[in-house]
Amino acid sequence: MTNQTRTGVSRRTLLAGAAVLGGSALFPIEQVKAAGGIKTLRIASGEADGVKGTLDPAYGTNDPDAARAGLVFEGLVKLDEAFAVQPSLATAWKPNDDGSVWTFNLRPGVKFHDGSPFTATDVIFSFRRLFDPKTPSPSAAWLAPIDPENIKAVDDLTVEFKLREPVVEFPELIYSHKVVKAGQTNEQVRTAGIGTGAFKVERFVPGEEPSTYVRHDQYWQPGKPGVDRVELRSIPEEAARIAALVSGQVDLFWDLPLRGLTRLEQDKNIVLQTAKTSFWLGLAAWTDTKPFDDPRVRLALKLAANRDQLLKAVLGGHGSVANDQPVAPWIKFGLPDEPRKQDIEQAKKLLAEAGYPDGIDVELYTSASGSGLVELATAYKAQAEAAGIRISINQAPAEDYWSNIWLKKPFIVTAWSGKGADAALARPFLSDAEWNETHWHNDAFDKLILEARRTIDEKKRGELYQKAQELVRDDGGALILLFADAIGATRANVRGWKLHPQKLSQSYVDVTIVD
Amino acid sequence: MTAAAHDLMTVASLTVDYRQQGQWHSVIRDLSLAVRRGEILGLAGESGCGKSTLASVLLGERRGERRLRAGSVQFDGIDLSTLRARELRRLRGVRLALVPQNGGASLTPTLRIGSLFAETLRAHRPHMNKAELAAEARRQLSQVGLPDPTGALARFPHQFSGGQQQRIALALALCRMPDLLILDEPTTGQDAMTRRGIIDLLIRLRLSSRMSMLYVSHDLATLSEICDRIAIMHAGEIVEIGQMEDVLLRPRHPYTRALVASIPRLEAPPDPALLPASRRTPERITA
Amino acid sequence: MTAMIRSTAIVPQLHIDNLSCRYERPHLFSGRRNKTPPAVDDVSFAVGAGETLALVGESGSGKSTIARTIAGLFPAAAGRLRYGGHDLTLPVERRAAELRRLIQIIFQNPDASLNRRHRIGSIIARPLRLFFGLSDADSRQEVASLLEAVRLPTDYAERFPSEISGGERQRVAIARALAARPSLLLCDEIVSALDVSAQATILELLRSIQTQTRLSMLFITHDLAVVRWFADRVAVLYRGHLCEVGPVERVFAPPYHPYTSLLLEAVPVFGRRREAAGDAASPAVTSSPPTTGCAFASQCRHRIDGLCRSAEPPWRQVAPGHAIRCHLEASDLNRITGRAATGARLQVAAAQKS
Amino acid sequence: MTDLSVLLESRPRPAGRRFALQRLPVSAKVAGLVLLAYAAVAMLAPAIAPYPPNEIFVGSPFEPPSAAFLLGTDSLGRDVLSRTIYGSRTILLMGGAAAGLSASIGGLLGMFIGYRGGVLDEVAMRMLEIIMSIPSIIFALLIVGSLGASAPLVAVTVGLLSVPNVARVVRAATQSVASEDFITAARARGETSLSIVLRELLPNVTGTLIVEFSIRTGYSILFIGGLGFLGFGAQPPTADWGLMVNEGRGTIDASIWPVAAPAAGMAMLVTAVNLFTDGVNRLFGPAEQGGVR
Amino acid sequence: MRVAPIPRLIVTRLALSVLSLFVVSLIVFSAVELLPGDTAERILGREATKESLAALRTQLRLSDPAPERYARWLGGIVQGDFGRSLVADRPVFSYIAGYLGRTLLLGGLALLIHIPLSIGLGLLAAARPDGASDLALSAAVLIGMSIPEFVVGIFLIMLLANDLQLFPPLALIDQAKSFGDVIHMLALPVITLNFAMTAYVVRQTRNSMIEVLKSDYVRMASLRGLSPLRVLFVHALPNALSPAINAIALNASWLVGGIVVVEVVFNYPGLGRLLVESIRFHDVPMIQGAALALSAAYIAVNLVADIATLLLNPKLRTRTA
Repeated sequence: MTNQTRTGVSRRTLLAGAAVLGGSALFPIEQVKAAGGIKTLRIASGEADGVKGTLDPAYGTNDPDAARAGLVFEGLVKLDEAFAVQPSLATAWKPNDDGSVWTFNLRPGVKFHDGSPFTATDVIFSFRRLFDPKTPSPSAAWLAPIDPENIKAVDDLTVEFKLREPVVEFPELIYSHKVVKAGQTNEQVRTAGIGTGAFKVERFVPGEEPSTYVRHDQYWQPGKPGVDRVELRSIPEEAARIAALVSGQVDLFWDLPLRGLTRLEQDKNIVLQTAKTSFWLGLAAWTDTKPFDDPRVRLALKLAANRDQLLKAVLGGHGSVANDQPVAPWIKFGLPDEPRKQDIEQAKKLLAEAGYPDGIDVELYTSASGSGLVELATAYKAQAEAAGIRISINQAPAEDYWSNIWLKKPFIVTAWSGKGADAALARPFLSDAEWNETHWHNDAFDKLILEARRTIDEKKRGELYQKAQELVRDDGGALILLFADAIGATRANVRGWKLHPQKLSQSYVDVTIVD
Repeated sequence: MTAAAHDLMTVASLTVDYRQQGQWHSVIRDLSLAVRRGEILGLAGESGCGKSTLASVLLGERRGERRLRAGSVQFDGIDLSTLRARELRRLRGVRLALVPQNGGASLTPTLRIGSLFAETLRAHRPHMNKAELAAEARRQLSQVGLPDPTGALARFPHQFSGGQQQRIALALALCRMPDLLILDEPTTGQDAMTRRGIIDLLIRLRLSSRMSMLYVSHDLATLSEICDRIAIMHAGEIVEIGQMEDVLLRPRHPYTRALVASIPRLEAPPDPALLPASRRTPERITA
Repeated sequence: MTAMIRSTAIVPQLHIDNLSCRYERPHLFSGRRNKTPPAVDDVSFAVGAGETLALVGESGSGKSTIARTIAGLFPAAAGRLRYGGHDLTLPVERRAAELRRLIQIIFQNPDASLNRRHRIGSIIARPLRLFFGLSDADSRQEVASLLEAVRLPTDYAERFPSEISGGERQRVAIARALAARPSLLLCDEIVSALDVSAQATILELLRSIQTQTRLSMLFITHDLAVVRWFADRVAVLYRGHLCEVGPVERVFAPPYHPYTSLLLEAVPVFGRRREAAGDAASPAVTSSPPTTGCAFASQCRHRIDGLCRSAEPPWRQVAPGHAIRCHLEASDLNRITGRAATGARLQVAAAQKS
Repeated sequence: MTDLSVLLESRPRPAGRRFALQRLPVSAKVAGLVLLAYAAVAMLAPAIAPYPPNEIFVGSPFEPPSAAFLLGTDSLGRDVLSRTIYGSRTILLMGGAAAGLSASIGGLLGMFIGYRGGVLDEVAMRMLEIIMSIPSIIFALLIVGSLGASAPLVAVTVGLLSVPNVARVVRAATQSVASEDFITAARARGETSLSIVLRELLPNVTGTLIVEFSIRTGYSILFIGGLGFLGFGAQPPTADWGLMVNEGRGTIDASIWPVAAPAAGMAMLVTAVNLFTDGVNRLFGPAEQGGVR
Repeated sequence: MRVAPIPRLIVTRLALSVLSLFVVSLIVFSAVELLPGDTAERILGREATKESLAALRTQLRLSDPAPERYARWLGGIVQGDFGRSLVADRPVFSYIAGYLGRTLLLGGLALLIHIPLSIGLGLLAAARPDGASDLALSAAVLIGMSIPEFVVGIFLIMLLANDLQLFPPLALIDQAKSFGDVIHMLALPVITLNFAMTAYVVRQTRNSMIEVLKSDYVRMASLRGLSPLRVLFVHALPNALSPAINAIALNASWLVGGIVVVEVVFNYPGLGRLLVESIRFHDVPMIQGAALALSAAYIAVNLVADIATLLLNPKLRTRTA
């Protein structure tokens, strides 16, 4: 019993009389190990996934899924805070000359939660199941270069991926794909989740909060993890999340609102952490549709934005302004340049040149499906008005936004989570990308990306990616306006946690709780 | 012999006001009246003349919207208006009892008849045990002619007919043989047969005891059957009071005369002299 | 049998033959029908033109039901009803306008029978518009004379029912009925909710209207004293069963039906204190009357054991137009009931009158 | 003394009929004034609001109340006072429309089945009971969720969901009126059903209808506010009070005003509606059943 | 039907409730069918691809005609099988039971406070009608009721949890270790709910008590010389309770559905939130299950209230002689 609510005990004494009324038998409260010395880390995520929740890393796309999978499973590699690949279950890896065959050396002595040893078989099983039609994993699309039949065990601790085409940054491609113990059924993976992670599942029922985990005694990092037990729950309401942390109902958050943190900043018992990410927010316009088909209009749109003001309004200042291309300067291969300044006169001029002397009227779709999307639309609308860009905002239901509006309407508010340079550029902007939200077809850009993917030389590759970024910046249909910071907070007695800029890569292995 | 010696209840120069929309209106004006020991006094008048208010004041009831502006009400020499609630309570049910107009409504719907008797008896004789209480209740019920008194104790008020409910209310009022029984329109709204039964009961009571009664009713014919004296009340005042035969057969006050004349009687036709001269009915109204 | 209880002296206008009525509410979901004893059981009588027939009985005897059935407001379970040439078995909604106009009904409680939200003028004008198509302007004069006819000031037309006394309200109800120029007036306990003085005025008013218009009236009441001086003929009803019919002088003179006798005894003698009580115990009230035999048998003091409870009593014509439904012979009835104090007292009164 | 009635009958004087409103209790009169004030504010919003409601950065975010911004600014630097003023339009319009809809449809339905009775009444009541046994929130979420949240839709949905409640109360009121003799008299005259319902019944259930309308207004405002709070009502950047509370609560530590202003506006409005309801209820007699929630 | 004694009432009601629940399920099913988008899209969200959508649709048998799916679901229900949640891929029943349990716990605790509190306040108000305490009380509960519960909740959290730290801000009852903890955790939502519910019952109790105190039988009871306490508690109160019980039943049925906002504010895993979630995902069997559970709770609440009314009112309980 470490983390008691500050006033809990005295309050409870007050209510002792009430307890006589019922006794705990009235309601099946999930019994928590209350024995002395058990240190429980109570984590809260923002998003709630309800009964959809799963441990299965093949599905896990939302925050709580990723958080659960992060506790229980590990990947071959992981990303550090600068999005560089670091060893995890693989100790080393190397490609062949053109990057079409990758060999991974697996960490010896790793045990699954059930005590069985981790071997190449488990890696092969884990990757093949992603392509199994019975497992409609959304990941399969990204992993197209992998040929599931050509993943081979060289020996017990060596795995070889023979790819359909060369992928120079293959480790980046697979960092989020975790290894599950071979032979598990989908249902077992979903709820029993036998992995190699620092914590094993104590109780997880989709839709029942919280899910609980206990330390994996045979974890490969000696002396880790630092806590005995983890309690993970979703608290979707931002104010509620803050209140829960302040009152000590939870110990740690990595998904705090970017605005209105005053209370946490003032509280001595709370430690705030901030990390720069490449999570971007912006607007996407179809470049094959009037009026966005004219590059001058697109540029005018970009010039109409007052990015500093947007940063304050939408993110409360917790972030950076972006420059219409998706790779942040602090990310590997990021283009370090000065972001565009608002220039209303120039924007007006461009519009006039494009044949719109009286400005344009456009309909912008947004929804509350992500933090800041509505604010961004609202704020941008106000700014663009001065340039003769008259926007009517159409707010779609949050639930349907990504299935019915996104990719289906010509002018929308969008957001992309932080990724490495290749993914950040390729997934939305390649001509044949499934998620080409701007309908942008630029052969030069496509060529640059494909060439970069084949270029082993890092410096050259970087230059290619940066050129691609310039193309997106100047011609693309996306107004990439802001990079959001990640903000995390812990109770002051939680030590050893470093906020990862990517939600999906949080780690609690090193966390300890002091009394 | 002082007045108090043969008057059980005396009302002297009583004026009672009611408050309506913030203003006080007199409903009883400078009214004096006495109920003598052992007599049955009828109080007659039409609706709204103040007779029910008078009955209520005589019972010592106090209400926020009502005030006694002047005069006094004395029961056996005790001024009711000065009594404290506890003292008043000791009087009620024991020496002073009411039979209300609607017996059914006066019986608490959620209580069985047995409980109503038990609590009433117990309120003044706390030492009675269950068997005694039941026996006493049965005695009272059979005295008012209720069939199956034993079974009645276990039943609820609504399981009796209107006439039976009125009998039960009467039995409850008679529980402690009060000195003064106030009957407020006890037969109004009852069937002829039921009314007959209740009147018979009261007559028997009159013959068997020396209980004083104040019988309030608008039905002069019924009053004439049992009252010794009758007081005619009109607009908050007593316009005529005297022996029953004098008042009803030889009325003096014009109001009493008009009232008596308008009563349909089985034996004698209405007095045409007292009926208004028919006006000419327009010819238009033809069948 | 029907003929027997009909006065030979009248020209019948309203014929009620073997009328039975039954209250039952079909229950939709239980599918059961509540079996209740009939509220009106095999009742026959007639009302002649310009005649007043009093229907006497206690509450629950079915007298109001009969009035409502005649008015078409309640369905007859069995029987034939005719008014002049019209068939009265039809509900009011399907009756001809002319028939609806001819039969008007007045209810016991004028508070309830006048719409509180309408002015008296508009209440009285309604039948004028409905039956004679008079516009509001045209009906103003007519309303005024109707108000005069019921002896109300004409400016009452502007008032609401709450602004006049109970007796006046009942006069408004009468005026509304008269507005239709009916030939049959159904008066359902129209004075029993009123103070005696108002009662007298209403009765006198009706009487004078009737003498001028030859209205037929079905006058329903429980007050025998009113009946005595107001009706031409009387029909006594006990629990849906007719037990005595005849001209008022006959009914109020021996021989009596045992029930009529009991009713008469219950009427107080004005100005004479009673020094002896009758039988105090109220008759055992059973929830439902016996299904066989005489309806009154269980309360009857002259019950013939074995016969009364099992066999329907026959109608006995005791005088022209006067019929009693009883197992006892007229002579026996005369002997038994004629001795009763009330009987004697009435005989005296009747003698005085004639 | 020619007429007995002159002597004997006491005749109530025609009390100069005062307007119904004048007979309301003081609290209800005050509430009525407050409601009028709300209506005035809503109508005059463009004239009295110091800033356009949706214009961002008229001030910096989270400014405390000042002379320039009487109720401070929200996270987008919008003027809270202006948004609150404009918010009264949405809620009054939606609440009023919903209540009007439920009172008119429910009223007609209630009067009709209450008057006709019989099998129609049985069937209709069972249907209404069944519909009422589905918590309204399920319906509201399903409908608003399926057809997309828009102010008219929300108002119509909330209004329709109250129809059974209103119908039930009005039916009960109708039944007690319908059993009265003046209805019987009208039937005996041969009036048509429609004429009886409109001419005889309607004036007598007007009180109930007014009470129901105001009960439903309070209820609808709360319900619509709740839907807005859950994100199933008006959508940003609309200045809708429920939505404003929801938007502001995440940043309540930075500034309480963006939450407090619409919350207070709503609380005062509903209090006024409820006090007014209470008053008309006393005036027109009890029309219980529905309650205010 | 109200004259019927209790067992018959229960039987009739149960029969009727089966019909009700059937209609509810039909209505809810049709409503969900009208929702745009389908379960597969909702489950996969933004990451969906054409292939994964198609695969999931086949797996969930979403392309079967609607009547067939409804019939299949109904067939299951008849055999006591609530079906499987499309999203959770687990039996619906296991969820409904837990979530309903928690909703009932919160609602039950709220009622436990609500009933004595509001009736007590109602009696207090009736003690001196239109007196100072009556007016103050009426005003207070009226204002309490007029503030939307989400506002009350938010401000209670600010005041009682954040500032005074009397109660935890969120109702995370899994963290409770004893029944006392549960009460402590649920204190704020319970208070919030009581804010909303109190006024109506206070008003009903007050009005009916005033009415009853004016009645003939209360007058007669005191004219028979009974003590004021006996008059109040034996003669007046039982007869004044019926309207209060109806009001409480209305509140209780409001609780069943209206609790969802409070569940959201306090992060309480109750049935209302499950329902909102399920609607978001078009999880038909789950929506059906939740809707049926809520409706059944509603029906049960009303049945209990009617039985209580019957018990209090001998007129309804026994047949008239």
